[in-house]
Amino acid sequence: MLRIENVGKTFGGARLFGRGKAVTALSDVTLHVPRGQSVGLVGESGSGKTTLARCVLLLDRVTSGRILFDGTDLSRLTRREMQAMRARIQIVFQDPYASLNPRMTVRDTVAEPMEIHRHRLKLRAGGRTDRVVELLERVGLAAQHLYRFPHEFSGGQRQRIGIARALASAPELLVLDEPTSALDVSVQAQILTLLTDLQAQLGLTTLFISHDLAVVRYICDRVAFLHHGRVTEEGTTEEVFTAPRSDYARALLAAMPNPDPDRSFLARG
Amino acid sequence: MSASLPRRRSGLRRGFYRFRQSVLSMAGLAVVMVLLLVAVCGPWIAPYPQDLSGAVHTAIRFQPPGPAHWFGTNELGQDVFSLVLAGTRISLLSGIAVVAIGSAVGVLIGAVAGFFGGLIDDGLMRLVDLVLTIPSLILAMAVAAALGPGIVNMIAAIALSWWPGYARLVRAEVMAKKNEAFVVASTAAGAGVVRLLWRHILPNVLSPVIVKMSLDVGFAVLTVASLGFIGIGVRPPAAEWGTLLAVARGNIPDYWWTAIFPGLAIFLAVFAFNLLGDGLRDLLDPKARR
Amino acid sequence: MLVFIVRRVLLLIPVMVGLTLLVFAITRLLPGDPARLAAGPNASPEQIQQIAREFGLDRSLPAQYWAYATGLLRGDWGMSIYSRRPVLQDLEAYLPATLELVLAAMGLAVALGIPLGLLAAAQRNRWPDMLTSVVSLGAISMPRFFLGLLFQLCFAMALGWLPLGGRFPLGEDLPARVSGLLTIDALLAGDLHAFGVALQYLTLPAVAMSLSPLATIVRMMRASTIEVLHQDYVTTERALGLSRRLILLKYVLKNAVSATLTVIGLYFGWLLGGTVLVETVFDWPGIGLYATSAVLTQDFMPIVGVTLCIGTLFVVGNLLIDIAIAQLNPRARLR
Amino acid sequence: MSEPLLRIADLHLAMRSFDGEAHVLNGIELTVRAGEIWGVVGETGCGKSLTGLSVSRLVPSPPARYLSGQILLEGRDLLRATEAEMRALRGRRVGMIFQDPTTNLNPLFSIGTQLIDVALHAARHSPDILDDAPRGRRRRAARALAVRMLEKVGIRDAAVRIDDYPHQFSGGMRQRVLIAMALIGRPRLLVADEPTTALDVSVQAQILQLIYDLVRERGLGVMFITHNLAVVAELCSHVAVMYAGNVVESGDVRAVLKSPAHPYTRALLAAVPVAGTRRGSLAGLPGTVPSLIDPPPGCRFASRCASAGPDCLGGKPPMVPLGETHQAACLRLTSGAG
Repeated sequence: MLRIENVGKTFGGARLFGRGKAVTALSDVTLHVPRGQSVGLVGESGSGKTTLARCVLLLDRVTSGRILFDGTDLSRLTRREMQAMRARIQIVFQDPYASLNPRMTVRDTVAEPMEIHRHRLKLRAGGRTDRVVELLERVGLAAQHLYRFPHEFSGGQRQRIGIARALASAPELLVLDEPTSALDVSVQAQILTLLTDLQAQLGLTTLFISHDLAVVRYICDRVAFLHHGRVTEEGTTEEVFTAPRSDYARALLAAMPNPDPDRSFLARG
Repeated sequence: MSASLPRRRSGLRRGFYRFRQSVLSMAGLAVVMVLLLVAVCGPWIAPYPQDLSGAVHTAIRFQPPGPAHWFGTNELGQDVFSLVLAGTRISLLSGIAVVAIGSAVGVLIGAVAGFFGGLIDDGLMRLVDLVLTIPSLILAMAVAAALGPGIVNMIAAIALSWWPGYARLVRAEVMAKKNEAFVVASTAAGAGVVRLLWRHILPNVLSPVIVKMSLDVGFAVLTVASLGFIGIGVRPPAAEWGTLLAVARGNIPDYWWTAIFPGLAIFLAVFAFNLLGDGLRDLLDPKARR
Repeated sequence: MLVFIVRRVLLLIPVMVGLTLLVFAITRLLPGDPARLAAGPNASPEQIQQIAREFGLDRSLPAQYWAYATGLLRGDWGMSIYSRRPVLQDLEAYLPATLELVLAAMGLAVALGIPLGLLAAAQRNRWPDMLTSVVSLGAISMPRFFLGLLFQLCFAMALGWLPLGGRFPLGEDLPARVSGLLTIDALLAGDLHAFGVALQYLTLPAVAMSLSPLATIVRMMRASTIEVLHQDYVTTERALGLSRRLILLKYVLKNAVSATLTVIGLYFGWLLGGTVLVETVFDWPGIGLYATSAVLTQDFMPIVGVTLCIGTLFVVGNLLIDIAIAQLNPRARLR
Repeated sequence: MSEPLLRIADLHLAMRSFDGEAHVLNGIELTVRAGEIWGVVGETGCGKSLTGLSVSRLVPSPPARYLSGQILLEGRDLLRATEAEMRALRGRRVGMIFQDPTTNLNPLFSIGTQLIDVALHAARHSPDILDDAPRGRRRRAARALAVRMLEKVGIRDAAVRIDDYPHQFSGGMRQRVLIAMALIGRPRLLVADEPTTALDVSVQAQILQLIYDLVRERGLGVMFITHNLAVVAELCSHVAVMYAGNVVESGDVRAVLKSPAHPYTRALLAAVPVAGTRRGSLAGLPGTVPSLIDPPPGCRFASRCASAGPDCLGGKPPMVPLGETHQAACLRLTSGAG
């Protein structure tokens, strides 16, 4: 479904006055996200995971290599094709407070992708509202929430709205950028449950970006570790978590705190 | 750490509450309202309308303030109260015009620079830096001197030095908002430039612009008066506060009222807009609400 | 630090080029005949043509600018029609008076504004703070020329404490010119009497000019102090037992001043603009008074010269402020 | 058993806000002895940070108001101490570390300046920290101590790096500097408020190790505030679970995490995925935290509790002892049962 092949990304370059220093964010990243599966992308801050997500979302262009979506090279799209592609790849963000426009109602926020892609989705204005209600119900909200503003919702509810917006254009690939990191654990559990349900119902393919190994282990079929812009380990979740091959993955797994007090690394020494 | 769920709404509500509680902000609003009213119908409510068209009464020169002439009369025997009332229109109108033009141009340039970034941004911002190297009063003086006298020229001259402030403000705000998740989400969903700017970014940068505008009307009025005082801009007999004061300078200390009242009018107008702007800042700008 | 200063000074070159471009644009690009403006209202057609030839108005704009900029460097800033002298000569004569006034006003504003702002923030929402807020907003709203008139009315005319205007009494001997700033020259000459007299003349205009920037600095300093007081590191400093005094006067002060300085840089222009008004009111023989008299006689080149001169002062003033900020803030040196 | 270092008893705190006065701490009970690391765990808004700040009396009042209760530090009631007395205790008896290492160091001063000032402050009340150095030599002694502290927290070339500014250090290094600052006055009690939340997992592990080693070496009592149960399990000897201004369950970390008694603790544990959690089996907690302005009477968790009944609204449920240190506040529990 999504094939990332030898992708590199360098930032910086010439400006009108002065020259920026070039920074390599990704080098030679190769990753495969099979249809209907959930692939976890794990890395610490500065590992390049957000850059990779931006490239997949067509927000940034790769410097080298290519990203194939359903066989199409994303970097060779015309404007029109890119626009069409955007309906098929969607994103859910980390911060539920920043990811919704404070001055737009829930209805307008969720309906926006349908408005943008109205020619492809063939939905009239009235039909759009019905579809918004359907999406809200799907994520655990209701029609009564249609005309409210984001500040009237809790963090978990906002994240549900964000998920509804991401589903509005009926995407095939969903990029989840730390979707539960800003939430309390009890809310995180609700959102993770919602995500697994949606995946089962809609047959979504997801790229799940996170620094939380426990969450990735819980929700992903496959996992890749990103370190300094390189993939250091890739495989099925079971393989990687039980028998990591790279030093980095081993170190990270060892550093991961364990909720079982008998298995504390401090106690182990 | 506390639950921040209803923060924004209660923040706004608290802002309104504090604005109403603040005697000063309310006083500023009231004075601004009165000034706007006077600006609209000043010439009609002036007790001596003929003085506004340059009538001269040598018999009643330099009458001190009294029941017939509340603010006294000037060296031409004209009623100072009528002149000050009439001056409101020119001062406020030019002040508002300057801010309107300056903010329109500045918001446009700032939004373009902040949104597109790169070379466009570099170029526009160097231009802004450049215009800001000459203090606005001096720049306006030079431009007005080059353009020649007249209200329109004066407004143009001041507006030319006024837009960079807005451009800087809006650019910074747009750049901050551009990277907010909700804008990126809309970009990823395929929204175009117009939709992003118009629906997502600009509505969310409006508050600081409005605050700056209300503060700036006061300073624009002040600049108009300053140019009048220097002798650029409005020429007598058209009543303008700064010009009135410049003429009256020669009359102090004996005929102090000819200078005091136009001066107080300028002060009152600027002060009122500043109080209003300060109150609005408390209301709209959460960063300043402490 | 030295590298920072050198880099900043080198950056002045493009800024100065830009400044001359801007002034050139005002003189040549705005609607109106530049030659007629420069020749003055009473010029004959021949004189206007003469000036037009000197300006090279028939040549291309870049060529005109080149001639203009090299002329500036050679000291050709045009002629004043009123004084019949080169503008540069006039500016040299008047600039020290303006510098003295600006430095005195700025010094007063900074010296009083920073402690007052800190104090207001420390006393936040109690009556001294409220009073400071309202009074400073009033001071900002006060037209400086009106304030000057009120000062004259009160302290010079009614009370007779201080001179009405001017810079030094006519007929008295000026101290030997070294810096051109009378107070400094008097001190250098050891002439305390002259120093006292010069100070008397300086007081009213300097105070009238400093009030609005003083109030601005108080407000900025108050706001940034309050902002700094809310920072996490202040909580840490308190949590580890440092005294309120030490936190406020050492840790908070430096942060708040560094934030305020940035703003002072922006308002420095406001102060410079004010010289024109205050000098006019007090007949202070600086470049501001020179400019306003030029406005009255429609003498265009002096106005342009003063614009360029004040622009330069602004650029240099901001350079000094940037250096001061870099001195306070190690991160600013990296920029 | 030794005299407790810290004893918080029945602490009630109200916080005024625009919407009314919220009863944010509703009778907190917590006892920390030397050598114990207490994890204080709970979700956003449960009052765990306010409890921590209360130990140094750093909650601004107004808007906060202590209604009743005691905070006993080595037997002395802090709620009755004057500000000057409190200052003498801060940094010297209680050290504090906060969440974000980038914002908790003053950016315009070298780390040495900041460490030295804290050391000098502490030495004014206990000169032995600087080995009773005479007045004129104190600053030099404080600097030497600061270098030693920096070495102790793992800053290499401490004698050189002491003159560096915060921006010259990485996030993990800054947190080490802050730990050095918190411990330079030799406090007995350390309050750490989410000190690893802003850090990457591998850095977090190092910082936890550092705190653990220092605590063991110096025999400190620690109040470790966090939302992360796994971190509690790693580091802490004891845990107090907070919900809506109450400690609902506390005790030995194994007892609480292995056999949680309170329904809230159980729900919290069920919400965290661990190795072997089957997909779809994670249980979220329905409902929301009740408003703390005019909270419902009785158990504050009742509105979200599956086993709640009408009796739960009768009054605040008392702590039921369940083991040697283990206790929980729930009417459904009977004494001694685990």
